[in-house]
Parts: sequence; C-alpha cells; structure tokens
Amino acid sequence: MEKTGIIIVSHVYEIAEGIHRLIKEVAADVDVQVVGGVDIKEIGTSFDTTLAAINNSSAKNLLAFYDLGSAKMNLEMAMEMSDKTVKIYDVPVVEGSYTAAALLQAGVNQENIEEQLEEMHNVK
Amino acid sequence: MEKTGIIIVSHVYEIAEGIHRLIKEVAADVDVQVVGGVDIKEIGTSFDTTLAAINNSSAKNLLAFYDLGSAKMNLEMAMEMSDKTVKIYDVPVVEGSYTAAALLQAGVNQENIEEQLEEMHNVK
Amino acid sequence: MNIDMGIRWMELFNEKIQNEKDYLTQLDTPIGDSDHGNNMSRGMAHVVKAIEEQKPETLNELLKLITTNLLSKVGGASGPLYGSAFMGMMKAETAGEEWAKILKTGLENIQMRGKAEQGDKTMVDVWIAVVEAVENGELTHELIDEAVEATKPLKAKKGRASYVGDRSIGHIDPGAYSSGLLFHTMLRAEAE
Amino acid sequence: MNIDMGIRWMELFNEKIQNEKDYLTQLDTPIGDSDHGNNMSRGMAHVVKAIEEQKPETLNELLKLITTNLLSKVGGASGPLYGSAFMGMMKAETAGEEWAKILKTGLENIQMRGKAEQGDKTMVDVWIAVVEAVENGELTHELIDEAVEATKPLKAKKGRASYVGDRSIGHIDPGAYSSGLLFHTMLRAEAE
Ligand SMILES: Nc1ncnc2c1ncn2[C@@H]1O[C@H](COP(=O)(O)OP(=O)(O)O)[C@@H](O)[C@H]1O
Ligand SMILES: Nc1ncnc2c1ncn2[C@@H]1O[C@H](COP(=O)(O)OP(=O)(O)O)[C@@H](O)[C@H]1O
Ligand SMILES: [Mg+2]
Ligand SMILES: [Mg+2]
Ligand SMILES: [Mg+2]
Ligand SMILES: [Mg+2]
Repeated sequence: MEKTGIIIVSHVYEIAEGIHRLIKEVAADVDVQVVGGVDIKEIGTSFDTTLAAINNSSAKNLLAFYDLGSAKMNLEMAMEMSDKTVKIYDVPVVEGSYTAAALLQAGVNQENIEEQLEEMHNVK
Repeated sequence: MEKTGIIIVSHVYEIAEGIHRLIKEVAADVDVQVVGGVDIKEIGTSFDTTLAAINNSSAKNLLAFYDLGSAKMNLEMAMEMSDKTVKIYDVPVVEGSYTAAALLQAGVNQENIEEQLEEMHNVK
Repeated sequence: MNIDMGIRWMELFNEKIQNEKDYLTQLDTPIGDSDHGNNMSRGMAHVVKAIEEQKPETLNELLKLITTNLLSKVGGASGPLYGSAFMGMMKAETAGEEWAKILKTGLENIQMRGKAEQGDKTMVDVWIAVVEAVENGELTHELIDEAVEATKPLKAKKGRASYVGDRSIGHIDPGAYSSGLLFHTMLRAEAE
Repeated sequence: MNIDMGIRWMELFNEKIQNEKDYLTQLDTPIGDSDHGNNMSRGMAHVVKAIEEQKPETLNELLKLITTNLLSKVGGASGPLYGSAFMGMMKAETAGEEWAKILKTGLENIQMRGKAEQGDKTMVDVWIAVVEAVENGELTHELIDEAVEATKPLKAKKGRASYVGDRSIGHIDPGAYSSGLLFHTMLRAEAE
C-alpha cells in the first residue's frame, strides 16, 4: 500500500500550527504538512506554498483539508501541478483532519476513513 | 436587544489565537473571547479559564464554539456557574464561529444565525 | 468515610497516579492522545498540595478542594468528569447522605456531564460496577480489576477513543484504569 | 493586444489598483474581510516589479509572468481566480487564438476554478459582460461601469460575501470592481 499523508491549508498561520500540534498528539507517525497564511503575519493562502507542502510530504497519497474556499482553490491548482494523488475533503478543517489523522495512525484504510468523514460532510 | 458575543474554546493555544485573528478580520466590532489550551504550551482545556473568558466578555449573551468534546464539558460547567446566557453550538469550530461572527457583524439576529449554523450541524 | 480517611485516600491515590503515570499514558496512546498520565498526575499533585496548604477540616471541605483542583488542573476530558463526580459527592455529603449514595451521586454527575452509558468503554463502566458493589457491601480489589479489564473488548462510544471506532477494541480504557486506582486506594484508606 | 500594449496595460492597471487600494478594501468590508485592496496591491506590485526585472519579450511571456505572480502573491480568493484567468489566457495565446477568444478562455478558467455563475455577485459578472462586448466589438467604459454597478443589488452566492447571505445585498462586489479596473485599463492601453 502507498504511504498516505495529510495536508492542511488554513488562512492563518496559528490555526495551521495549532492543528498540527493537535494532530501530532494522536498521530505521531503520520506525515502531516501544514500551510497557514500567506506568511506568519498575513492572513490568506497561496498556490506556491501549498504546492511546496504537497511536494514536501514523504507520502505519495494525500488527504487534504482546508478552512475557507480560496484555500480549496489553491489546493486544486496545486494538485493539478503535482504528480501525487491528492484528495480534498469538504469537511470541518479541525475536526475532519483530526479524525483522519487518528484513523490513519490506527492503520485504517482510506475507504474506511472516508466513510467516517462522510458523516461530517455538507458543512462547506 | 442584548449585546451578543462569541466565545471559542479550543484544545490548542494557537488554534484559538488563529481563529481569533481570522474572525476579527470580518467582525471587528464583535466581542470575541477565546481560550486555547490548558496554557500556551499544554494541550487541553480547563473549567476556570473557560469561566473567566465568559465573564470577561462585554456581552451578556454568548454564542459558544469548541473543538473536541472535553472543551464542551468545560463550557457546560462554566455556563452553569455564570449568570450570562450561553448557547453551545455543535458545529465546526473554525467554520462555525467564522460564520456566526460574520453574521453578527452584519447585524443578523441570533435566530437567523442559528438557521445558517443548522446547515453545519451534525458534525459533532 | 471521614476527613482523615479522605485525606489518606487522596494521598494513596496520588501515589498510585504518580507511580503509574507512564502506564496511564501508554493506555492513552493507541486509543487517545497520550496524556492521561500527565493529566491525572498534574491534577493530583495539585490536590495533595492544596490539602497540605489549606488543611481541610471536614470531609465536605476536602471534597470541594478535590473538585476545584481537578476541574482546573487536569486539562483532559477526565478533568470535568472527575470534577463533576466530586462536585456531586460534595453536594450529596452536604445533604447528609451515606457513602454509597454519595458515590452514586458522583457517578450520576459523570453521566450527566459526559452522556456515557454502561458499555461505552469509559470510566463510567468502572464507576457503575463499584457503586453497585458498595451498595451491596461487596466491593473488593478483584471486582475493581475485573471492571477495569472488562473495558478491553469494548468499542469506544465516547471521548477521543470513539474517533478510532473499531480500532479501540482490545485496549483497556485509560479513564477506567485511573478510576480503578481511585477505588483500590479508597478500599485501602478505609482498611487502614 | 501585443507585448508593448500588454506591459502598458499592466502599468495602468497597477496604477489604478494602488490609487484605489483603500476603496477596494472599503468595498470588501461590509461583505468580506477588508483585504481586497491589500491583496490586489501586493499582487500587482509584484507583477510590475517582475516585468521590470524579467523584461518579457512576448505576450506569452508576459501572461505567464502575470499568472505566477498573481497566484503566489495576492493571498485571497482573487489570487487563484485572476491567476487562473491569466493562465487560461496564456494557453489560448499559445494556441494562436484571437484576443476575444483569449479573454473568453480567461473567463472559462475563472468559472472552472470558482464555480460561480452569472448573478452570483462576483468578478464573473463583469467578465461575462466584457467578454460578450469584446466579441461584438462593443466594449466601452460605460458598459464596464454598468456591469460593476449591476453587482450591487445581487445576493452573493460564492466567496466570503456568501457567508452574510441577504446582508450582501446593496454593496458592489470588490472583485467585480477590480475586474472593472482591469478592463478600463485594457481599453486605455489599447487606445494609446
Ligand atoms: N463522555 C465521556 N464520558 C465518560 N468518560 C469519558 C468521556 N470522555 C472521555 N472519558 C474518559 O476520559 C478518559 C480520557 O481522559 P484524558 O486522557 O485525561 O482526557 P482527553 O481524552 O481529553 O485527553 C477516557 O479514557 C474515558 O474514560
Ligand atoms: N468562487 C468565486 N468565483 C468567482 N469569484 C469569486 C469567488 N470567490 C470570490 N470571488 C471574488 O473574489 C473577490 C474577493 O477577493 P479577495 O478579497 O481578494 O479574496 P478573499 O475573499 O479570499 O479575501 C470577491 O469580491 C469576488 O469577486
Ligand atoms: Mg487523553
Ligand atoms: Mg487530552
Ligand atoms: Mg477579501
Ligand atoms: Mg482574504
């Protein structure tokens, strides 16, 4: 099986860093890449930092989470430019990525993770 | 009409601070109180910092958001100890509090805000 | 139960928690966030420190002190849950209830706060078994161990462990284990 | 359109963006996050700087440079949207299409990326009106202003403005306004 990792794109530096800390507690062995803000101070997202995070992951297969719509657009563009498999989930950024990470750490496969995420769907 | 504010309780200091920054951008005039972590370093939540945040708000009526279940328990205990009206919403912490704040800033009343939040329900 | 016994109970419980801190954290790793040892250790260190500093003179004062310290210092779900338990116990003690009824009120408050039922693989499973045994005057160390062990085959329905669904099966619940320590040391304090 | 006209277009657009930065931010306040002025100002400052430094020699090189700078520097939703527009335009230019068709491809790419339809109160509303007018050789400053103004009574269905629902009614969409500036300056560059 291909290694699966997680990428999180938030508009705010602190949100991304905080989710990273929260997730690492329950998923120490999962590769989690985060991008937050245009930079440490400016709120927003950008295409190139998103692409860099995708490429930076040790995983070939990525589950992607985001906070607001424009982060999703950058994720979409970045995944079109990358040769990794990236799937974007329209679920709550904190709760969704936490759930996915906990399940990945527990060795659950992507299909079953998606079933769990499905219940969270329809919030975006 | 009573002044309505927002309180957000997260397990992580950075998540709380980050959401605060994100929200302030769209809701400069809304009183937003955040509590993140047991302290700046330790992940978790606690009853007394939650109660302090409720009391610290200039608003008498509060819409409350949280990330994981134990934060909700502390919110519940704190609201029982406070004489303010606090209502907890089981919606995504980032997306839900952002939506509520944007609507409060736009002058929308609580009932209509709840209709919007209702669509995000069922993720917790 | 009385004030001296109660203080001794907390000393013994604290000792156990500090000694088994790493094991509690280990239990909280496959099905949680690896902090139950730290959480309980931090909370109980504050409880014994507060006992030394404030020297409670009645059981009620002691229960109140335990409540406030666990609520503000534990940090995890176990904080508001143990806090609610001792708050309920304090109120039942104020009302002049017997110890069995006091413990039962503690359990009720845990369930009111956390909404867990028997079999949800939480501390509630241990509390239910213990309260029933105390009511019948049958509480033993073996019974406590069995109640803790019984959480192992269950699938978690509440708390962080519920996020991993089926993968929670086969592991002892950390909060059940720390509640086990609470009742083991209660028995010991009563016996001394 | 050619390379000199294109560079002039970007200089004029940048001037307008920097001059109207505060107004763009003001438009983004009641229905957004008050950053559209900053976003476009930052993005366009990088575009003109890159033009000076890299001295593009073909229209295609210019369109590519605009694309990459807007994508990485704008920061808001308008970044990937204008970025997608210019990326589409670049590809259509490579394919040897006419200017009207090039602009139309830009519009299609905005819609592919952002999923907005006509009437959703976004920059798309202005692009649709402009593309149609260019196809018919009827683009005027008045037509652009009307298309921008026409976003005012609409309820936003996409982007941050959609969060405030009905409260978005009665305000000009900031992205529609900045697209208006883009096309006003295009007309001017073509006229010079
Ligand atoms: N809703 C609940 N009802 C009862 N007990 C719960 C509930 N949620 C969690 N618990 C108990 O709390 C324990 C975890 O405590 P701890 O690790 O300190 O908190 P956290 O899960 O927030 O990190 C679990 O093992 C379980 O026994
Ligand atoms: N999905 C979309 N499709 C088309 N245009 C959009 C979309 N989302 C946002 N926009 C445009 O982007 C503008 C906002 O840009 P900006 O303020 O820079 O980004 P943000 O909203 O991320 O802060 C809106 O006024 C609107 O014209
Ligand atoms: Mg834990
Ligand atoms: Mg914890
Ligand atoms: Mg904006
Ligand atoms: Mg923005």
